[in-house]
Amino acid sequence: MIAPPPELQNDLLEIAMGPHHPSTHGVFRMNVVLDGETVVKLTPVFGYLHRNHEKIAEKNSYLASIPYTDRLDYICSMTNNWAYVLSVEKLAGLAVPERAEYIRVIVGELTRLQNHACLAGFLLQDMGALGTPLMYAFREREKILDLFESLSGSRMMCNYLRFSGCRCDLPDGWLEQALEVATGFDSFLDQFEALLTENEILRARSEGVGVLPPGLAVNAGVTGPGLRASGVNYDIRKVDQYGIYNRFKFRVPLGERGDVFDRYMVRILEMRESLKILDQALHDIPAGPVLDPKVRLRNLRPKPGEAYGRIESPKGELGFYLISDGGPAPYRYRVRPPSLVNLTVLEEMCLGHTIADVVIILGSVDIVLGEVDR
Amino acid sequence: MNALDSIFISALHWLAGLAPAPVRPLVSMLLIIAGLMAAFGTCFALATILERKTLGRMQNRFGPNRVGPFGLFQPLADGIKMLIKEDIVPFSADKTLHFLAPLALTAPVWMAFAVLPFGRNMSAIELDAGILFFFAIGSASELAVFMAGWSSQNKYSLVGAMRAIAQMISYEVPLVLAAVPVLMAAGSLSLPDIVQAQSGVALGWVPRWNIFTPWGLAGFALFFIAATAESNRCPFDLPEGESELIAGYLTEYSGFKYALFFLGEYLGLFAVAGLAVTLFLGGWQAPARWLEWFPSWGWFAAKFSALIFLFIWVRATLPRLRLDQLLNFAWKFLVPLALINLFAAAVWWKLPAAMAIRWLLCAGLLAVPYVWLGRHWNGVTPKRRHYGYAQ
Amino acid sequence: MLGRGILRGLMETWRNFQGSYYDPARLTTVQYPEEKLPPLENARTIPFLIYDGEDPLAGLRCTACSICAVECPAHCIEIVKDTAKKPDYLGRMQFHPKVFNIDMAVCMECGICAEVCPFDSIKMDRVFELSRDGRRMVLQMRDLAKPNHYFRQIHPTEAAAVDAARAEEQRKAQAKKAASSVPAAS
Amino acid sequence: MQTPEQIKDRILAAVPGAHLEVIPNASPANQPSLLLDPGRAREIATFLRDDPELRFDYASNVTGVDWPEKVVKEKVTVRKIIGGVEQEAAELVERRIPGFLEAVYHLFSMALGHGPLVLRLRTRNRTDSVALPSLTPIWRSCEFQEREVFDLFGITFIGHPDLRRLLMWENFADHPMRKDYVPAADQEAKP
Repeated sequence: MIAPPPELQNDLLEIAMGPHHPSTHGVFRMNVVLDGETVVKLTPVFGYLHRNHEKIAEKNSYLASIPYTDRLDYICSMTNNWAYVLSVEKLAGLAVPERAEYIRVIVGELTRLQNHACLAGFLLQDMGALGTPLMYAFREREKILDLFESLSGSRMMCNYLRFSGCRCDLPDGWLEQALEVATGFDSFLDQFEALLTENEILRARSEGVGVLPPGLAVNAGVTGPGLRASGVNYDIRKVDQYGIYNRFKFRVPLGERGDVFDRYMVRILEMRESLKILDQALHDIPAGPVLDPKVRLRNLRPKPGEAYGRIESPKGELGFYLISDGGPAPYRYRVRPPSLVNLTVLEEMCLGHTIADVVIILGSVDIVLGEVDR
Repeated sequence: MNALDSIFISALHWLAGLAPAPVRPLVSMLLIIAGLMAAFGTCFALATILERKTLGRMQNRFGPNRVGPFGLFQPLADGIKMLIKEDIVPFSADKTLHFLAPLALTAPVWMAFAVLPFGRNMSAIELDAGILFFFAIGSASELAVFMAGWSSQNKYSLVGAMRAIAQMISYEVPLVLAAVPVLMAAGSLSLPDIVQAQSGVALGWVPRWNIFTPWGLAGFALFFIAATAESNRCPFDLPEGESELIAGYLTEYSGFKYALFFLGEYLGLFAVAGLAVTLFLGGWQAPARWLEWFPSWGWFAAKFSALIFLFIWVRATLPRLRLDQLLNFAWKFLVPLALINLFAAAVWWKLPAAMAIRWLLCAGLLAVPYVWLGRHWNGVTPKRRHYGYAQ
Repeated sequence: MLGRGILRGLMETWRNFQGSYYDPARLTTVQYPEEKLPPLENARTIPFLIYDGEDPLAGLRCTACSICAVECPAHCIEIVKDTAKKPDYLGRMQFHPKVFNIDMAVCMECGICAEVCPFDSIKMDRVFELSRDGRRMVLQMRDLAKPNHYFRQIHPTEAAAVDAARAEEQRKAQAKKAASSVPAAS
Repeated sequence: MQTPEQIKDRILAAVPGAHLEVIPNASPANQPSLLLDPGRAREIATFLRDDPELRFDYASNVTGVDWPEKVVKEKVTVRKIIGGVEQEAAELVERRIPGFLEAVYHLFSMALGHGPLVLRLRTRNRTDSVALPSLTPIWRSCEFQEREVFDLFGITFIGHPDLRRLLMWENFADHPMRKDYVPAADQEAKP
């Protein structure tokens, strides 16, 4: 290849991708410096959706923060609720009734299904597949959202879990409906894979792109499917066995190269594992109360102390760090957002790739700006 | 020739006959132009709505169905909306070029329709080198696209325009090369002659269309792929790849200028689809003799619509390639294959007809390089991956 | 890399294309203004205040205790107590709100107010066609008040439980009253 | 996993002379934390990451906590001479606890699957001496979170490769997560 003349060599083009760009998944901005179409520098810029969620939560009661957690990662409100109530339960030492634990697993895995389906759809949308995979994913997601609506009253902002349980019991026929959705989801996955997994263009676009080496992934705190696609076996459902995850048989899929295709495939395989968990949970769920009646939801005042609770949210490790000073509101309330931390190595993944790859690498990291900026 | 078949020609003669004799050729020409513009203008309107509805159906939606019966007046509403939208010209844009670009895109595309035979004796001008004229006109759109990208003074527009230039120049080559075997077969550059050369049937029932030969099938596939790229459609819509470049060279266009670009792109698509019908699908010929009661222009329209549907179908399914892969694909896959196809076509014509061996030989000549090039054009051979599980 | 995956993908879209004309699993669009999904019992949109009897303002169950206003995550409820007390359904003297405003621009429809209300007074509605002329986003007491039979209509299970509990309390209170009034008479 | 006391002993063996303190946690969560000496924090962190028995290779959560100056009233028994007789008497004494900022790190081990180990670093005060060593060179995951702490709490991390505001805009003056933060008057008013 002939090197360009020296006066052309520094002709770099700086593009501000975002905050209003079709595929930055929200109001996220990347200042990208391009040499031709190759990325030589990438600086993420945050804060366009910052609303200081933590400060708001420090002024509200423990109960009143639950609806705000819905709005962190607005695609998976159920798991956000779960991470928060888990931390409060740790902080205040509350026990959860068995049925409520099962319900949590069910809604958590349903959330994982719909998040991963959406993500795969969005990723392919970023690759330019004109919405077809996204529409199929949304078609299935609608069914899960319908379940959430009939359970909690709201499709996305569920506000459903409570410390020591869930807000209300399952409506009649909900379990059968959920089982039906889970069964249908399996055939949807087959369909989705037939549409795209073998597709030559998808493979050409995603293989070898945005490789994340396992060492860097661990050091940079990448969690969730992005980490497991790099081959690191770390699933908090297995490590912490929070809730009742030790009762279910499921496997943790691992990628081997850590590129975009692995991140896509790991999510697909994880959905299949989630379906297995759902199948077990929906059959095993016992009868009983869903909320400990002795626990005061309103006016909860945990003893002074602190707790860090975390769960495997669909995007990675979602943690809540709470310090109580004995008052009705947490003294310190901190969200450990998986989306933000997973973005740490975005530049490393993108360098040397083209601008078209930046979009799909960002898509495969799976961020939601409500959580990144909080 | 029945009356229905020649209805447009008779109508033209009748209308032109109303004019005084000295201006009759001029009037006749103007009538043809008006007819073409009306027909393909309507076609554009219909194609937008049908594309949206088909895409919708493929995505399990309904598509536009609110304006008029079945949403058929949607293009009208869109047109009105486009007309009354504010026409924004960026402050630092090169205003003249910015204004001229949509015109420069749309005007030449109309000229391409002049040489297409839409039915028996139905081409506006019968140029002896019609196909050359067509390709010459077709490549004029590159200039317009670059004008649009450059004059907008927008980085996304510029990147989009650069991509468009690289892509369109690369794909001209396989587009033309894929058409050459047909010219060899017909022995003429005139499009009506090419259609005529595809008349009749082989083996008693297979029409002698070029697509029913190995080199014709390969040529059609190559032509189709190159045409998709030429008309900037998915999966080759990189110049305006919305997930990467917002709208590429169209980023700074709004209102009617944007609509003109849209029109130009669709007309380009129609022209190239019309050419594909002419070159490979037997033009306006009916597939069998007993089907000739259906007018020739009707057959053209049917094949044309099927091809447009194929374009839409592909668009609904595939993700987009990356620029380097796109160029690799053109130069390392399409161009070599098109050259081999040329050779295969030559072999075909040298071997005696009605021999099964010429079928096998030709198909083998194409299949082996296809497999080899298909594995290697991208530089990497993807392996089947296995995913382990941690227990 | 030979186009097999692309062909499979094309077959899949084709199946969806033709399936979208007859297959109920693929016909998922609800054409909204003409068709509507059956309303779900649990659905929640905006809060409303329940009143008993005929007069919306006189029959409000709300006792202006301000628990909802305090617990509301967005602090969108504004309550001003009336000075006079009125007897409630059990005959106890209770305050009533003079002003009860909910700022719909701020309300995030989480349902915490309905959850914490000890008087079963504020509940979640399920109307969703809320757009209207004007920019009045603050709903006042008169806009919020809805009769109990409306509550029974939209959330039958919950309303039945609430009504039963209230009837039970009422019965107990009357029994107690009767018991306390009997010795006084004798 | 080893208890914080054991970890403390291991650290002291490897990094002699470091000042360490185990801070108990009264809540049922039982996650006591280690208060590090800011001067030796980088060394200790490197040890924690590389030690084969601990291998805290993953810093999950980094956050700040603001502890403003507090005045606590305590009952102290003092001996006083009341009416000529020396007696024990309870007396309210006001004690000033100086304010400080705290950076909290939650460490886990992906290799060994244990955790969390909570590290704390404290600044000397809340006004002029707010610098702490950055642990980003040891754990990349701290990069954005330390920037966030710098942004919202105002702790300056020395050695951070790119210490800029993360969420607030560049020329924003205050640190919103501090307890005494008052929003500027032109910010959105409550309804």
